[in-house]
Amino acid sequence: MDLTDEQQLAHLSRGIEALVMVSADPIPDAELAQALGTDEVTIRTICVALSDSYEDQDRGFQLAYIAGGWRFQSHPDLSEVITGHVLEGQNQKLTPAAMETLAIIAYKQPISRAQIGAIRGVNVDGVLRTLSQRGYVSEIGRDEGPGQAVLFGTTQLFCEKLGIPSAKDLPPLGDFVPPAHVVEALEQTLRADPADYVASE
Amino acid sequence: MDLTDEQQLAHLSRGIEALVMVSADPIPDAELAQALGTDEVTIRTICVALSDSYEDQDRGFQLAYIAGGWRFQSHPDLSEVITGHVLEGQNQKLTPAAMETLAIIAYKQPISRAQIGAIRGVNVDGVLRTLSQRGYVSEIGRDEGPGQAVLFGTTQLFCEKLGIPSAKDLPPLGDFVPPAHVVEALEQTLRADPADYVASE
Amino acid sequence: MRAEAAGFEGPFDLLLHLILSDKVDLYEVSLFEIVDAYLAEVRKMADCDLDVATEFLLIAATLIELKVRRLLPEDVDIDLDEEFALWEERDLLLARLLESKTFKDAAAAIGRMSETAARVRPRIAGLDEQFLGLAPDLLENSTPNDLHRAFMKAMQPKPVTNVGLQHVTAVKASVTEAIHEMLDRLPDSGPRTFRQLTQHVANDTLEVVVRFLAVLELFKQGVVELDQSDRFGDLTVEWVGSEDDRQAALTGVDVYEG
Repeated sequence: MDLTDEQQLAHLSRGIEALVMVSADPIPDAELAQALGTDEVTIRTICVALSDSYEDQDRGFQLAYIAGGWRFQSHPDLSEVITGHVLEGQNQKLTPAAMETLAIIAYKQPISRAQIGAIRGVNVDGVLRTLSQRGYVSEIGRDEGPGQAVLFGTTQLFCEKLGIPSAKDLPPLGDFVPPAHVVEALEQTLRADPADYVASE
Repeated sequence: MDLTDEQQLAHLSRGIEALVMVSADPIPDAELAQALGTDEVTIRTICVALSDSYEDQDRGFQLAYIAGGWRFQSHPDLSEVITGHVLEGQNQKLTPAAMETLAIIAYKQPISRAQIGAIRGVNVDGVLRTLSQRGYVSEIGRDEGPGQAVLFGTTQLFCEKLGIPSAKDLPPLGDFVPPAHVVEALEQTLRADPADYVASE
Repeated sequence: MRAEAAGFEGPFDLLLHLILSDKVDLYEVSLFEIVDAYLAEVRKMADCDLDVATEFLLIAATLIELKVRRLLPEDVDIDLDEEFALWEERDLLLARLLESKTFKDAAAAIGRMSETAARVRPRIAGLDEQFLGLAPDLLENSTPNDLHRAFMKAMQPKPVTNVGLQHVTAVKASVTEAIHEMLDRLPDSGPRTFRQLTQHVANDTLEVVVRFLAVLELFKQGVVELDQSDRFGDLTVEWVGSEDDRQAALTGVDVYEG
């Protein structure tokens, strides 16, 4: 590809905007650099420039470096608008999709993002983020397999909210046999020996 | 607060940007209007202006009206950057049978299982189960008739997957009615009158 | 299901494929080849689901009828009613094929739209954490049993409720049969009470209802007279039509209920 410096810069800017926009969590310089085939210094320079451009244009959002990565967030000026909106949405409940995802994690923990996705049949990034932001689930380990996937489980807060001592005290599943696609999803993505898996419980 | 029109407009623009940025799902005009104390027409006008400004500035993201609300999304230009990076959801392709059933439901909703079956010429139980598991269709009511048949319709997720505001924004079904030569071919093949047949050979 | 394995999810799918298969020039397609190819496919489905096979056979029957009609020399006397009935079935088949083709193309368009839409990703990050404390507890009033229910729901295909549909369909089919039964019995039997006509199925309410609907249908066609002397008394059914009416009533029954 023969691009002028300007074109190359525009391409990187747009790439950063797109990647940060769709990411559920802050993205580190290194990750952006890798995704866009450039170096971290360039990324940082462009991110700062982008951040300034939003501020100059008086946008309602910011590009901020938080918790080791870049993310879009609402402008602090507008916290009142957001607060008002959040408070208004009173009888908020977990969506059925979030509830089902939480249930899968509660009963099948430890479980990876990919496994949950395979069982639910959809991308669960957004829901997982909501659940972990709320403190209902958290990372409880890493898969031993090559991918070292993050494994999720429910938290103490989750148990408190439901009024049970531990996740083991959820109503038993009895002799329920999960359907084939679930078994497949659980086996397919988890590399760890099932024997270890049982033993570690 | 006494604000000039311009200040008011800027305030609304920023408010919309902030609210859409922190919303996990597409956010409807009405919700934005309520949160910002204005009307839906104003919201819509500003959103379109914002959306245009991002396009003019060649941003890597878009403000789009999808599935009944406004959302930020990555620019289609950058699909390669994104797909290389973001974890793909487990979105296996639908079979042709499922796609056609989905099309029938999308255009004929609300529609009962029996009506779908009558159009497809076969029992559609299995396909309907797949489609509702995927979250593309759901029960949206009951027939008033004696059987009180379950009526199916498409979901928000369906609109999201197609990138359209609502099922009403599908291309008109008339666009797909077979052209004259196909109708003629079908007609001719099934012609029963021996006189016609002999004549046409 | 074998039919699905072969790539044809329905009888219209298969017929459309055979007629519109781009291997042949549209205007060169002959009905004879289509019928033969269709029958060959149906034969392959020997051990497939009975419901599916029935649907395919229905279409095959219509095709054979059309083929037979073409084979007949022009000057053979054919009952006009039969002729009309055949045309009607052919038109119905044509309409179904066009409908099938329309949705097939609509499905392709929807598929392309979803491919385009898949080129973008939505923002899913949601609320900045400073606002999370404000939002009400999402698990408020949830119980362990709710979790259990959600889990079972996540694991199991949505229970497919099937209220009434099966029996509605069954009634449709049986009314047709009941009309045939009435036409077999009534013309030669003289006036009969409805009770007599339904004696053999008296313990099955649904079957009685179906026969009642059949009688009403014949009454609508004007080929039977109904008489009820007392309120809640016996209903008398009398054939008042001709032999031609009998034929017409038979062929007038629409098999497809399109």
